[in-house]
Amino acid sequence: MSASAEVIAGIFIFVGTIISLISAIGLVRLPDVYTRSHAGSKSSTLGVLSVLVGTLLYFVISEGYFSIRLILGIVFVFLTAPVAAHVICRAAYRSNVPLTETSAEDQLKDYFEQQSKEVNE
Amino acid sequence: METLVAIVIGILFTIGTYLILSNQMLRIILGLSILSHAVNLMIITMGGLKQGGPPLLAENTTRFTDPVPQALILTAIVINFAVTAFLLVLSYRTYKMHGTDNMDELRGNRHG
Amino acid sequence: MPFQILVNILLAFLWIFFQDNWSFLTFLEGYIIGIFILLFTRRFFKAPFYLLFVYAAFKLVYVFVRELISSAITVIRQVLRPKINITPGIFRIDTDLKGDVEITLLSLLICLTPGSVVMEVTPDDKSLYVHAMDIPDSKNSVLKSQKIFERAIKDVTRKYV
Amino acid sequence: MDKIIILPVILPLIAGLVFILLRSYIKVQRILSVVTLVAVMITSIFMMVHINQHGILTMQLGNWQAPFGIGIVADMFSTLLVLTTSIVAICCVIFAFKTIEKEREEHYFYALFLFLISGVIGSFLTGDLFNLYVFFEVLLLASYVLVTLGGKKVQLREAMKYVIINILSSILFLVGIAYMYSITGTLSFAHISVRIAEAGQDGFITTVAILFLLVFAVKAGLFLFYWLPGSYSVPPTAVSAVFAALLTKVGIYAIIRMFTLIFYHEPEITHVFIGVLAALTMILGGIGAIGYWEIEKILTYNVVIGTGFILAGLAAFTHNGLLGATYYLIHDMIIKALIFLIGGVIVYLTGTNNLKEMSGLIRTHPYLGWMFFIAALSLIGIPPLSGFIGKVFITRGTFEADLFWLGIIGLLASLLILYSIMKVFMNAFWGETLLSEEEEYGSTKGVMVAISILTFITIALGIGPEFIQPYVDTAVEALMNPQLYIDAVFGGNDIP
Amino acid sequence: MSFLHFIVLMPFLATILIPFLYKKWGHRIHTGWFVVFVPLTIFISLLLYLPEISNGNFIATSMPWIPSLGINLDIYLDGLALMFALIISGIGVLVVIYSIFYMSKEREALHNFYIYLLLFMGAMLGLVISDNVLALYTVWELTSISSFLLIAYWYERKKSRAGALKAMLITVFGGLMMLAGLIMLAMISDTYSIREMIASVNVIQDSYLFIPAMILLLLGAFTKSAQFPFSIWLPDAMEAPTPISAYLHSATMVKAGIYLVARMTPIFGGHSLWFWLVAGIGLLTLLYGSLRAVRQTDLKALLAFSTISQLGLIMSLLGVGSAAYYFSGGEQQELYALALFAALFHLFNHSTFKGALFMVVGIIDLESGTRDIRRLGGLMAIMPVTFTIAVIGSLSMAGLPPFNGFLSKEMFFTGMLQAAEVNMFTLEGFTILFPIIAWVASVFTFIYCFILLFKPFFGSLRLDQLPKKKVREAPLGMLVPPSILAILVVVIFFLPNVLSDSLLKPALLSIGPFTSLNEIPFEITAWHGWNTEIYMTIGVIVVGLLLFFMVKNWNSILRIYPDNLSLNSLYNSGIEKMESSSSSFTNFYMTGSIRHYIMYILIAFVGILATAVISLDSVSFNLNFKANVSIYDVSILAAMVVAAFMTLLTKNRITAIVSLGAVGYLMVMVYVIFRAPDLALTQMVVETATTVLFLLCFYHLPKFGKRIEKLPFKLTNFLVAISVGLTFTVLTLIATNHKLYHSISSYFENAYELAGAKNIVNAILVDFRGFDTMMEIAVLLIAGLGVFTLIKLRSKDGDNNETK
Amino acid sequence: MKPNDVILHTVTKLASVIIFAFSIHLFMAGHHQPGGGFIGGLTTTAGIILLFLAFDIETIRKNLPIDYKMLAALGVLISVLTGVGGLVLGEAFLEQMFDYIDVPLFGNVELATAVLFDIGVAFAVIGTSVSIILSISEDDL
Amino acid sequence: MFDTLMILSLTILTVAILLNLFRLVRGPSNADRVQALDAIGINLISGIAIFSVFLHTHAFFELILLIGILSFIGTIAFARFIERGYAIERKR
Ligand code: NA
Ligand code: NA
Repeated sequence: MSASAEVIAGIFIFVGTIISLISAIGLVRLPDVYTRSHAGSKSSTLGVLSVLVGTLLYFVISEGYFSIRLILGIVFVFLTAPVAAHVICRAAYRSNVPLTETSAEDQLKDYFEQQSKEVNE
Repeated sequence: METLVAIVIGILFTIGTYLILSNQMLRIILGLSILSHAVNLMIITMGGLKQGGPPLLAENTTRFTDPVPQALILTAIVINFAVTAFLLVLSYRTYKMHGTDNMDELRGNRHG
Repeated sequence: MPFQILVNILLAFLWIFFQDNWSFLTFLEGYIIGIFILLFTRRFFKAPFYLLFVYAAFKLVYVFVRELISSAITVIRQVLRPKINITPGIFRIDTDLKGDVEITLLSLLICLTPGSVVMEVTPDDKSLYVHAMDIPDSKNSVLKSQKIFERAIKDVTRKYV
Repeated sequence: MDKIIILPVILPLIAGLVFILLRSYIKVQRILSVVTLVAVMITSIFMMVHINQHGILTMQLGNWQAPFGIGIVADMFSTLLVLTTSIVAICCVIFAFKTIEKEREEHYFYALFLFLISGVIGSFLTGDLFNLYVFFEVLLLASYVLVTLGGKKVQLREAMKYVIINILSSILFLVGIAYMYSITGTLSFAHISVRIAEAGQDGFITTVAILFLLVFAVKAGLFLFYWLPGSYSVPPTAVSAVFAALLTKVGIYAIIRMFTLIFYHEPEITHVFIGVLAALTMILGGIGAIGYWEIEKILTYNVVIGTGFILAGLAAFTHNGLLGATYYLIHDMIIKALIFLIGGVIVYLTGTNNLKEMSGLIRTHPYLGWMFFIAALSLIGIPPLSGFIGKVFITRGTFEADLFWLGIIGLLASLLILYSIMKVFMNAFWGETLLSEEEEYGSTKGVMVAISILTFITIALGIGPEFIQPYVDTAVEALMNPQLYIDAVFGGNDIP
Repeated sequence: MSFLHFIVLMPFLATILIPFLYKKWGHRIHTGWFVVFVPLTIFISLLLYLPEISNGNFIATSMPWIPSLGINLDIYLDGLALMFALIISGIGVLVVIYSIFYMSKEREALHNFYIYLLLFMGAMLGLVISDNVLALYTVWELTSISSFLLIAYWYERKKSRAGALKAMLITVFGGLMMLAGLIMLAMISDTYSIREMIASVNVIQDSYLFIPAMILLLLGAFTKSAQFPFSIWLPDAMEAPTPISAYLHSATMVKAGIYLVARMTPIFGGHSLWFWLVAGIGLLTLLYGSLRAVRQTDLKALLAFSTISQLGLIMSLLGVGSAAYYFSGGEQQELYALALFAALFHLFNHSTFKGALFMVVGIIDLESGTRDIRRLGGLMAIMPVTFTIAVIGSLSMAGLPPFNGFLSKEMFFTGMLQAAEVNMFTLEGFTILFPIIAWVASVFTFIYCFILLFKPFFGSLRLDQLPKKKVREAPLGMLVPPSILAILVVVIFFLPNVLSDSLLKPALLSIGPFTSLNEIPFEITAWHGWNTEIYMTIGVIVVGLLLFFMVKNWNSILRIYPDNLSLNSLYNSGIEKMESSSSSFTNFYMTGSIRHYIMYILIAFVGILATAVISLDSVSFNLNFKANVSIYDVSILAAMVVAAFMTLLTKNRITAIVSLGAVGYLMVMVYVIFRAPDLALTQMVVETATTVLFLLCFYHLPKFGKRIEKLPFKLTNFLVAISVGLTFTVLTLIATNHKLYHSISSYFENAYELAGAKNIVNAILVDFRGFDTMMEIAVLLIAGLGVFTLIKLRSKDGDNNETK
Repeated sequence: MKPNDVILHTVTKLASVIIFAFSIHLFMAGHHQPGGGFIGGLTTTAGIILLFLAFDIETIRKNLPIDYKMLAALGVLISVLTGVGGLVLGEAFLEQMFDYIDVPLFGNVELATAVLFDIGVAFAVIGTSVSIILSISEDDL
Repeated sequence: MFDTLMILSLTILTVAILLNLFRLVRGPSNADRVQALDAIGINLISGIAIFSVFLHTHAFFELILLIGILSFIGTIAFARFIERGYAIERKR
């Protein structure tokens, strides 16, 4: 019982941490805040979810302890991580953090310019 | 473990002290916060480190870490939070009223 | 639907009384039994069987998770490349979804699609501006999956409610 | 009967809380604050009588036997301070009625004031090291807010310094608690005392003792008083009077408590060191007091001198020295409140803090002037006013302990007090009268009550110390015999 | 409470009535008329005790003050006390009468005047009959204070205030030193009673505190009696109204020091140091006072210096007389005791003639409007009575017959000649100086007495020089008191032994080495035959007259001594320097800079703690890095250190704040690895809240580093920081290795049985130590109120500085 | 241009419900598990602040009309009064009592005055922390 | 074996946190810092979960959700702050 718990939990947890590490590398390596937000929000979310699931399974299998708190934690992270990414990117854009030079297009810029024109008129 | 933590405490004390000897409000407050952390670390160290499970009787363990320092730190944390909150707002108001955050410019007409 | 859930919970408690065993597992037993009872008696309720909604919701979650994993892998691939070679950008997509919940769900899903983050929602809730990590790659996949998302969302929010 | 010893702490606390709920009812707050403080006073008198007959009063909060719960311990020394605190508080709050603007009153002045008092009294009564820290914080926080209440530029500026220094010293206090806990594994004063007595006060314990001494020295304004003059001069008079009368006393109390109950095994090191600090304090305070022409500064440096003088009595560590320290402590609370209140009125009347810009107030305000004069004499320790007995016995104590230099410095310090305080009297009250009553910036209407009460007390204490002598003697006896405190705390129980 | 207590307390009780009397009748009847009954009653009552005391008995009575501390109002009325008490009350009567005419009831705040006067009188009476040293100290200080108030009676005048302050500073200083001495005596002898002290004189003399106590007591006596170099306050005290000068600064208060020395003679007498100090300082004062008096142009100043000089004379006699205690009986003892006798006699005489002279000067001042001898002259014709009194007074002071001064002056010479014989103490050769100094001083005394007499009364009256256009003889009321004194001066010359038997001998019994009156052999006679003393007197007269008439030729020699080196100017510049240097000293370290204050505090902590821990030899710990440590512990702690360094190093506010946040969150991890779930939770939330607050409050502030911190600044900070860190590392290491006991916490492991809680920490927080928590939330609440008031209650004084 | 907060608002509504539930859990669990009045109160505050952040002060005030300073004072008062309760019953100040009683449906339930005390703590914490945040926010920070 | 794996995981996580810290420090924009902070929060959750397994205790489960909550709130607050210059709006 405990051995299988360790195997399953170990896999989930280890994979989760690896994903977290990679996303951290992404956070360092990617060129601008917007691209980094992809790494930050998604990869690490997946990482933490994997770890949490591993933890949950570990206790379920080894002790039969099914933790609502952990489930709630998973749900909460799942729910909020994308919002966080959204809000950060929006804030960055609205505080005029530039896109990286390799960026191809920026339709939002056009939209904003058009909006401010309408206001001025 | 205790040795290691003691050294960390010392380093935190050094950094905190250096900060509070600064002239800028913010750095002083940051320094005080670091000192508070160092002290909390010190208190928990004094109870002995890692000598048992968390002090929860529901857990399956017979040895618990010393709960008293934990309770003390809890109180200290809360108080420190209260004080810091006040100090922060005070420094903000002071900055607004005096137009500077440089403590050297806030000496006043000597100490009056 | 809420009424059905309530009945189901009541049934679960009833089961506990029958078993005289206060535990989560007994409750779960009772709840599952309750589901079956409800399934049999579903014609007495006007609304569709609520587990269909739950099913749709789970499907949505499944879509979420799937997208999450694939998006993560995409990102990870990029990150681990010796030299990062991407052309990010911001583009607009339009949607016919209505109401806060639907818009939100779509946005969350898009955020979880490989290499895309919603940057702005226009005040009229009609368009989303999305940042893509690699325009040629991501833009198409976003536009493709948008339709799947919208259907899955409508299943949850409109079909079984 | 034991139960009432918690009242002095919680009555002001509860009243303060109620004031927050009754925010706009200023009149009710005024009346209730006096009523509360009078209740505290009466309680402490009951306690004094009881202690004198039946010994030290204790209460283990939550009924957890010592040393596991927090004990409230009212020995005579504490209780005398509680009584004095309540009297000072009553006078200052009455003074506040007329002098605190409505705006401040509406911004929780009375609540904060009572919280401050609760913190002070709690510090006097607690029998637990960490709880002392907590009470220090209560009174400090209340004092922070009171210093800033009003939001003037100078208030904010000085409050910054005041708060920062006090946070620093609180941090160092916690360091001391941590070490103490490591060494003894306990927090109750009595238990610490027992354990240290049993194990012996070795070098490290003495070092920790000195750490505590320095921590409290910051609070008491013993040698490390640099923060004090600025912050005491910015709040409104009623507040700075309470500060001068009470806040430093808490530090002094803590030093006396720790160095009579716990760290009494190596007086040649610790107590002599206290003596050195006391002497330096008196010298620096004295030099500070005579150099200035601003009333508030002069009075504030006098607070510093007082601290040094009281602790000289502890440094002596003889029965007479502590007797003097106790008398002087009580006296100093009363007289500092009085002199600060009068000083505040002077500033209020003349619209200036500078002695060079005022003159001849005695013609328009003879009573104020003579009460100032009496207060000044009492401050110097002129008999038969309240400072005298303390002065004599502190001096005698230092002589008995062969600390002649300390005793002489103490006496010379009172000469510096004399010079500084007479400078105030002669410049403010004597000389040509500059302002007619109509031209003055304020009036003494309504403020004389508090001042008169305190003046009366300083005279009464000087003429009739015989009435409190049995109590003071009981207090000193307990201070000199820690076992009384320990027995009271542990009752008949085993000491783990 | 005895009748004697009542007598002493009477003046104090009377002070309560004065304001009412003044208010009710003050504008019609001079308040002095009420007041005069007080000294009169006292005087008469005291006279009732005279027979008893004259027989060599004493009266002791007590009234409790703080009996449990042994501090009581013990009264001891013996010869010495009675003599002083009679002088005090007797001259008191005369002074009050004199003041009735001197002080205008229309212009003066007489109630204040008489309250001060009565306070003084009571204090002085108390002083001389008190047996308890603390009661003695009480009234001793009260004389200083009432004198302060009297000197500054005209408080609008700057000079009055300065004079009052100077007198108070010096006399209170002396009083404090005396207190120290008295406390030492009390400590040694374990009593506050002077009589009991004298009884245990052997214990006292064996104590190592004997010399310190002696010096301290003498400081008290010398300051009060204006002995050199403390004499400087007395001339300035002349700012007081003249009746006060006559009373306090000639007849009574200044004699308190004499009284003290006399009273203490049985304790200290016989010791060489006492002899040298008292006699030496006395002689020095005598010489100094007489030399200075000659130079004065203000009559009152002249009298002031003459008083200094005369007090020195009495003091020196007491000093020489103290040698009597060196012997146990015998002729030698008798000879020295004669000096004590002379001291008492001259003390009495001085009160009479000096009192009279002051009143004379007061009359001159009041009637002519000036006391400047350069403007005065020829008053003899206008003021015959005054002149007569002046003649009697000044010639008595000069030591001429047929006045009482002659008798005591002769005895003074005897004493000094005797002192020259001193061979029992070391430094014996110097005693030859005693008679020489005495003689020189007497010459100058003679000269200033003649100046006092001749300058105002002889020569020509120059009305144009005087402020008052019409100069008249004083009213009768003003003439009566000095006349009575003048009559006494003469009467005592002719009937000295009446005084001697009734007062002087009983007084000598109190202070001399005699056990009964019968042992005292002295008789006062005007003529002893042609002995050395009489030749000295003749010499004084001849040389004195010569010098007096040639005064212009040599006076300038005295002026060579520059004024700004005089004691007085030393005092004045000293006070100024003291003020300015103390304010600049204080300003030097009280910079208002929080950095400095923190620096002082930290340096004090570190310096003292490091010294303590090293010198107490308690640096002991074992460094065990490996035990119990795993890699993640190290990483978390390392990360925390890194984050803390970031806080320090960054130039960006936000980075600094966020780095601090990181430290806090790493603390959460630390709490996790140290098994503290509640702490971790709390730290987590609190850290977040704190970080948010930090950002809110500091976001808008400009970037760091606008001002470049100089290297010394950084270096000092660095040194202090390093030493703080090092000290607390070492202390913490020692502490962790210094666990002497098991913690009490094992008790709390029964939390479930005791408090029904399975979370021990929570049980401690809400139950075992619930009180902490209760007050802690109060702290939180106060902080909340503080934030609220900081933001809502604003002063208007900073509006112009509000920066957005 | 004003941002469209639709995503934030929607998620906030859900998240705050979770947070409030969680905070009540923390509070209730505190006696036996990590948590308690303080941490429960702070978590509630967190929820309230999330609402403030996502919406605005006026909106939240309308829906949660609480004077937070009074709440704080009330909280401390409750804690003190539980202490006084012990006093009135002739016991020591802050004497906490607990008992286990059988309640139908809930079974053996522990009743502890400590919980009342903890409620006071929670109120004080909520009241203070929210009023601090509100004070600051109402300034032009 | 399992313990070693857990320690390895924790170590990896520590490295991840350090990398995030680098971003936190480096910026360059405040949005970057918020991002890094968010990621640190998420990593902390993982770390605590692993510790719970490692120490075999349920004691820190509350902490997991709590960190999630705070991390979210913090991110929202900072983001709003960066976006508008104030975190909480007074009135719409
Ligand atoms: Na996406
Ligand atoms: Na003046």
